Amino acid sequence: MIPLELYILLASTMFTIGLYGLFTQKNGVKLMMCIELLLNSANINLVAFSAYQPNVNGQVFALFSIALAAAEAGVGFAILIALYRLYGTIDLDNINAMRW
Amino acid sequence: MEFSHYAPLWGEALLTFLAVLVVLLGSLMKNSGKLMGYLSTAGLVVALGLVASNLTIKPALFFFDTISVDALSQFFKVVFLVVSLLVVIASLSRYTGKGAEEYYALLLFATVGMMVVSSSIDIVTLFVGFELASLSTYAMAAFDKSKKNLEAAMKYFIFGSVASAFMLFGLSLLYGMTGSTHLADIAAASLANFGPATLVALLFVIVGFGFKMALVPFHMWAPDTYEGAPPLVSALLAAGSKKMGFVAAFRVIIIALVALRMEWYMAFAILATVTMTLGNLAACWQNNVRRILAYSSIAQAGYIAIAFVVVGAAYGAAPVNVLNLGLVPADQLGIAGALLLILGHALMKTGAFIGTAQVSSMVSKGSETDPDDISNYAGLAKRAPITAFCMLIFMFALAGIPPTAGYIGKFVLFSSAIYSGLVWLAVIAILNSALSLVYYLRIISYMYLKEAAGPKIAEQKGYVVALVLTLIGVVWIGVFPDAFINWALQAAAVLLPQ
Amino acid sequence: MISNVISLLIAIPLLGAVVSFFAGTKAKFVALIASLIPLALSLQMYTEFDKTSKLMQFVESYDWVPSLGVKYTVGVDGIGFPLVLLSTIVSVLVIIYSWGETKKPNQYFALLLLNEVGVLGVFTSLDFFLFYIFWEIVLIPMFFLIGSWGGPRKDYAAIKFFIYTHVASLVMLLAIFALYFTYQTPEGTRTFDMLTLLAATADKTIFPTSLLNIIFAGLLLGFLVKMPAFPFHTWLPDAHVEAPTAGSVVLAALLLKMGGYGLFRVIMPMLPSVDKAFVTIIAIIAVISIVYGAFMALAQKDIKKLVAYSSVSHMGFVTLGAVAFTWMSVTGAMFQQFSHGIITCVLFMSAGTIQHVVGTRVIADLGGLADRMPKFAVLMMAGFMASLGLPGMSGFVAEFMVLTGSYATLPGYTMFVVFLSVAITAAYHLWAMQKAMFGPILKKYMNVHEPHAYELFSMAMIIVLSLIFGIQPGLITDIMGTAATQVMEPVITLTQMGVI
Amino acid sequence: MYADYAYLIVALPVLAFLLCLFVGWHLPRGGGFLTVLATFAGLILSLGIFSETYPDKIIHQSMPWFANFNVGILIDPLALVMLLMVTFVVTLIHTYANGYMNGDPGAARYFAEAALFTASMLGLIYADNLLQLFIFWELVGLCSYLLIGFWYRKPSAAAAAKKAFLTTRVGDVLFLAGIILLYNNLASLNLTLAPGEYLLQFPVIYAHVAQIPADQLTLIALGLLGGAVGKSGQFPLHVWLPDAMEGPTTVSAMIHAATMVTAGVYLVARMFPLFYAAPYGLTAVAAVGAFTALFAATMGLTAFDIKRVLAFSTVSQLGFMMAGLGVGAAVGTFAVGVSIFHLIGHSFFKALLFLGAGSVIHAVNTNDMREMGGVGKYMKWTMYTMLIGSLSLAGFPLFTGFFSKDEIIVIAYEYGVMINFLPYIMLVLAAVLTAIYTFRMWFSVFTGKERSDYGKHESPMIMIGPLVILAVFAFGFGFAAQEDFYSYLDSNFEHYDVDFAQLGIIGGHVLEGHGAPEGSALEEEHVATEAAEGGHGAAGEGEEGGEGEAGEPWYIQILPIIVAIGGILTAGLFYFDKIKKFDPSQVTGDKDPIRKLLLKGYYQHEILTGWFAETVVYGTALICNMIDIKLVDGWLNWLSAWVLGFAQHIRKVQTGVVQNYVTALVLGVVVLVVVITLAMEVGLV
Repeated sequence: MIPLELYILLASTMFTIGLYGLFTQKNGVKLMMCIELLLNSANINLVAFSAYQPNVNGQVFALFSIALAAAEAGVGFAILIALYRLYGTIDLDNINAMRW
Repeated sequence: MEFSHYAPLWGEALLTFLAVLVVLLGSLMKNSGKLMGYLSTAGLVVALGLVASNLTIKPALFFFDTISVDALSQFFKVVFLVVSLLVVIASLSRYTGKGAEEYYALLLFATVGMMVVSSSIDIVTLFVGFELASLSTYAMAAFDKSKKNLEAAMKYFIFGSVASAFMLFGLSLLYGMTGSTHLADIAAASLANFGPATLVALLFVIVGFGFKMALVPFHMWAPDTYEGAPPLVSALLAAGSKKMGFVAAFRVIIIALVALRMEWYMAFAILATVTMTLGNLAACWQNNVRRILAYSSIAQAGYIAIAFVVVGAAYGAAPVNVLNLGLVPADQLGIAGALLLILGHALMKTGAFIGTAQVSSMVSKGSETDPDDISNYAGLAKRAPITAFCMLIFMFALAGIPPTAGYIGKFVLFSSAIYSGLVWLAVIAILNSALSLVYYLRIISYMYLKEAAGPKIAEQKGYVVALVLTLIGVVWIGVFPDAFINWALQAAAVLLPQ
Repeated sequence: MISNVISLLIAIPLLGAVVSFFAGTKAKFVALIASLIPLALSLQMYTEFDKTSKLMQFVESYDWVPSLGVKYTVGVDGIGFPLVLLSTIVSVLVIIYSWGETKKPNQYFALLLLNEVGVLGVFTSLDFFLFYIFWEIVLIPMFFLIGSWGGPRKDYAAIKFFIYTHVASLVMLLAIFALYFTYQTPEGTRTFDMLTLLAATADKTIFPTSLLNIIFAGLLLGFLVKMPAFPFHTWLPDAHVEAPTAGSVVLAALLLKMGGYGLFRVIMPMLPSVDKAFVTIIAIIAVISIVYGAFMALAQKDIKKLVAYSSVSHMGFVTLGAVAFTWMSVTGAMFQQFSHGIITCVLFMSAGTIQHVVGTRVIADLGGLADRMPKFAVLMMAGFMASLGLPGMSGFVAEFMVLTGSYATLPGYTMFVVFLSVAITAAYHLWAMQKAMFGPILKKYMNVHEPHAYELFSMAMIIVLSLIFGIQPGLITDIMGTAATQVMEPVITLTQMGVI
Repeated sequence: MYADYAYLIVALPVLAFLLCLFVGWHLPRGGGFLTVLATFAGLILSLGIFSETYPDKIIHQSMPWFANFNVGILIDPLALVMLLMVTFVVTLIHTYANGYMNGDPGAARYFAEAALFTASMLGLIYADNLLQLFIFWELVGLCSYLLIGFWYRKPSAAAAAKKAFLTTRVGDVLFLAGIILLYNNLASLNLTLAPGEYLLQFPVIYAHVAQIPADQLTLIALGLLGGAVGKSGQFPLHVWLPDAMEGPTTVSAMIHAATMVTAGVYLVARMFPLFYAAPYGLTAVAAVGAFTALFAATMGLTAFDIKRVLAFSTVSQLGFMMAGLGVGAAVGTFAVGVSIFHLIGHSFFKALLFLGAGSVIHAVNTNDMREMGGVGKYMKWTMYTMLIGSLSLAGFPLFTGFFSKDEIIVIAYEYGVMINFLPYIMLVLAAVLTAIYTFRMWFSVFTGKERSDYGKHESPMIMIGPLVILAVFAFGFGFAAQEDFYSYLDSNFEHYDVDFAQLGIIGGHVLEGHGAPEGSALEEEHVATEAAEGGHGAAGEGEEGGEGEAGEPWYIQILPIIVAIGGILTAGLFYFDKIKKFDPSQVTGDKDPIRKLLLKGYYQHEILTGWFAETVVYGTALICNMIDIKLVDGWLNWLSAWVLGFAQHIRKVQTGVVQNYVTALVLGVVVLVVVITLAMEVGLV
């Protein structure tokens, strides 16, 4: 079967891509997607690990985190929509009234 | 399993139930905000009573050993419940209108989440509780839907979810290394063998908790959010969810990752120093009082983080006679000091933020000026004497002037640092608390030494009650610290090998 | 014999502060009563005080924070008691002097009383924890007195005062920690008990000299800043110039004495055990403070600043006498604390009165005021004479004892002081006096008038006191003499006294 | 029985002081009569004590004070004669003042301060220990300050007062240093003192002087001398005394002629054994005294202000007294008798002269002799009393000044024979000048024609009375009292266990068996004889003055008479219009450099006040001030500015853009990883 390292490699790659996106993107939705990438990379880890472990805690954990990720997305989009209503944009570079 | 077996968890149960009830009732009945407020107040009082009824019980395990009710969890639950209670009391004179019930429900959910975190000894439950608290507070941060609210919420949300993603990734690695999600097992396994991945896991976990604790450089969200969110929410964030980060960090890092003691000793030595220094420096130039308070609570986080360094340095050291508490090892003293400072800081910060709420509420709505601008605090002593006096005491307490909670906490904490040979750290910390006077005195001199910026205003009852209660707490701990010190020590003992 | 007299002494002004805060315009009456009772108590203590005993008297000791080894322990001996007396006396006179205060009188008098609480606590507490708390509490009322009743640059002065002295006390706190963590009682417990810890410092096995030096330095810094001694004095002139008169009086008469008290209570018992280099260092600091302070005073344009620097100079005598470590010098130094505490009041009151009667304190702008306010002129002259060490008033006795005593151990330093400071001191006092009071009255001051009766009264009282203690110093030097002998012997702990 | 009430001598004036101070405003003439009565009571008491103790008893009372010091009363011959003189003269001056100050709004203040002064002066005299003496010493200084500045609205008066206080203060610094040295030296002897004995008591000092190391003795002696120089206006601290004439004339008479300024001489006399034992101690005294005597006399020649003339003459006469004590190196305790005798005599005729001058000024309303002249026509009493005073001052035969001053010159000659002639020469020259300036003053005030129109009337009786009484003493005292006086004062130190032979050895002046005691005895009778024949000494041959030193003793005795008469004649030639037409009013100071120099008083003021005080001292102060602002306080402000500036940069990290926050987060992780792994490599943890 596929060695564990590959899963971890995949996960890490996803994680890195997500981070890269966070650094570079301006658009709120894209940022949300990047965050999802991060979370799911972790989920891949969990599932993969649990496949190599006697117990299934990992998969349970994964389920929980998926649910939470969904909720998180919900809250996040709510905030973004509200932002859009007030600012007329979700380009987060321009939303920096508070700084220093 | 009969019902009473779960007695120690009734508090959480009650609040969860209450939260749901509040949402439902609120949506059914018209403008029932005030009622909901009183309802949740009552609920929190009862829950506090339940928790207080068994403060220092032997660790009791529930749900397949994922939840442990012990002295530590009780300590933090008390902190969370007190903070939420104060915030709710204050909210009674702010959130009464339409949609208020959502606010209270979210607040209750957040409280439950924190309580869960404080007593979870399994990374799954820990993560769930963590997210529950976070999600509710994301929503609360945006509650008033003003521009600032939303910016604050947005930053808080994005930074927060990134952080929790880091944490989740780290936790997954831990699970992968050790094959268990139970903290104790993780500890055992990682002691047996740990590879470089464990170090990564450690750092990622630190990121996750560091975000909540607002340690530099994971603090970036804090100033903006505390400034932008509704003041009472800021109170909850600074006083409550921040502390959740600490309890989580205590459990995961000190119990589960003891194998990497040297690594996190290093890490926290750096983090603590940088955090307190940068926090204090950055606070000097702020004009927004809530931003000042934000930076001050960052600095306080730096002080508290000293506990990790102390533990790292003195872990498992032979218990010797520190203070007059019989044989107490330095690391236990360190954690106890951190707990005291957490308790004290929770109170002081809640009070301070409620004070800002009072002030911003009295600034005329139409005015373009930032309601939290320090210029609004000019002559507060005349305009709102009670608020001003409470703020005064909180400021001195935050600066560590005796006899207040802040002084006692710092005293015990720095003592442990000195005792475990970290004199340099103690010196830095003490110099920092001297530096912090610059901005605390600035606020004080605005409140007391400047001419009043407006007429005397009627202070709102809810705020006043909350403030006075907080004041009593702060001074009480300062003057009769004995009981609290013993309690904190018992709580600290949970984290350490007996 | 009232039991718990010292606790009463501290509690009554505290109560008075709270009451007068809510007393509105009646505050001054409350304050007067609340300060007269402690005066009565301390006088009654004086009658009961055993002048020959080297032990602590009126001791009270209760557990406070057992887990930290903190006790509420108060008591007085020859070192503390004269200063307690001084504090109660000065507080009353200051309150009388500021009888006419109209700006937020309730807060004003409450703060004055709070100040009294603080200093009384410092002078009586025998537990380092308690000591430190009072030490810090004192800062707060003074901060507000300067900050909200002060002059144009009050914010700067208040914050500078607070931070400067607070940093010093934090250093002191570190040193106290070090004492606390190094010493264990035979029962293996920790204690903050002052006398026990100080007695322990003599034990080389517990406190090796290398460690003790550091501790000593820390404590010393804390006290020298409070004194204040060169080069840590720069907060003082700013604070004084901006502070209201009553604030300056309390600051100079009582707060500075806390530093000197620390020298006698804490520093001197350790002096024999630490590196001998310290003696030289302290002596040099003392001498520079005296001479430099005198020259600085000579250079000032503002009469209040002049007085402030004269305080620096006079407090230098305390340091010198303490470090010279002969019976007479130490007694003299203690007496100098007391005497300067009295005399400086009248100086600052004069400056304040000139300020509010004439409207300026710039010496160059004054002239011929004696013509319009003869009574005031007489009192001010008496005060200045007392301050420049005129025999027959307390200042001379103190400085004579210090100098005579110090010569035995520090001849060079003493002669340096004698030759450079005595004449200069006379010079700046007389110069200011002549410029302000004598000569033809200036046109613009034709309509100035005598100050209020209550101001004259409190000034006169001080002159009388200074005369009493100048003509019959034995009243208080007997007590101090006993204390001085005690200071040079090993500390007698409360345990040895059988109190604890 | 009088002795038991000795304390009243001080207590009564203090009482008078308090009364005048508080109720004086309501009393006639400011309650001056109280002061007079108090002082007079002192005189009675002193006389009583004198009658009890004369010739060979002393009174010593003492009680503990504070620490190891005491207060006490010591009345021995030395103190007693001073007491008598002071109470007597001051009583007269106070009486006079009742007339002089009449109508002055500040009369009450004047009499209060005068009473305080009287008390302090008397306390100074019979103090039994050095500390007490110092205290009263300072108090008389204070009173002098207050009284000089009595007319404080006059800037010149205020300035003069300040100058007087500060200049004497300089001397007091040395005095204080001397006391500290003395105390510590005595303390280091670890004496076992009998109860009632204290280290600074004079008997104790006398008894143990011999045990103090010689070099310390010299230092102590110089310190005390410094004090005396300051108080008695000796060079170089004499500058305050002429300015002190800003005060009321009565003050000048009382403080700056008769009593306070003599305190310095009294101090040296009081501590004579110590000076005698200290190597170079008396030499210094002699040098200072002799030089001052001459130096001041020269300035007396040119002054136009009548009171300044008298002031310079006071300085000069005090110089005589000092020199008299100084030459005690040769003649032992006899010098004390001689010098104190001159002190007493001087106080009589100088008080007389000042009061006379006061009476003139009272009428003429100016101090400037150029605006007087011919005053005698209108003020007979004043003129003749002042003539007596002047003759006495000039040392005209059979007047008091003759006996006292010339005796000093004689023993100065003894000193010259044994040690050094310099003092002798200076004193003789000074004597010549004394006669000249005295009569320059007298002639130009009382003779000639009016040079301005001034109030032409005699002063009231209450002022004339004291003049007459003083005149009697200025004339007769010397002749009457001389011999008994010497013997009485000689016995002074025999009351204490002090061995002058031994002290002489320490001091290094035992010269060909000329021990102190027999020295004085020997002096005694030949003084008597010389004095007698000195009377009918041939007048005229002024040129003999030159070789006086070379000749045998009777020339030496003649010389002063010649000097006196010669001096008076010289003054007459210049200023007495009967002899030579000459109008002093045309004498302007800036004709020739020497006169200018003298008028300027050798530029003392420019050098001491102008250069030293105002430039050096005040300059130092300003420099200190700059250091304080720039350095001592500067580094603090610099630090805080730096920290806050740094903070200003730090907070810029917070850009407000959320992506940057995430970047910071990641960077943080990276940094941690790097640091920790590095630390691992190095094995730091």
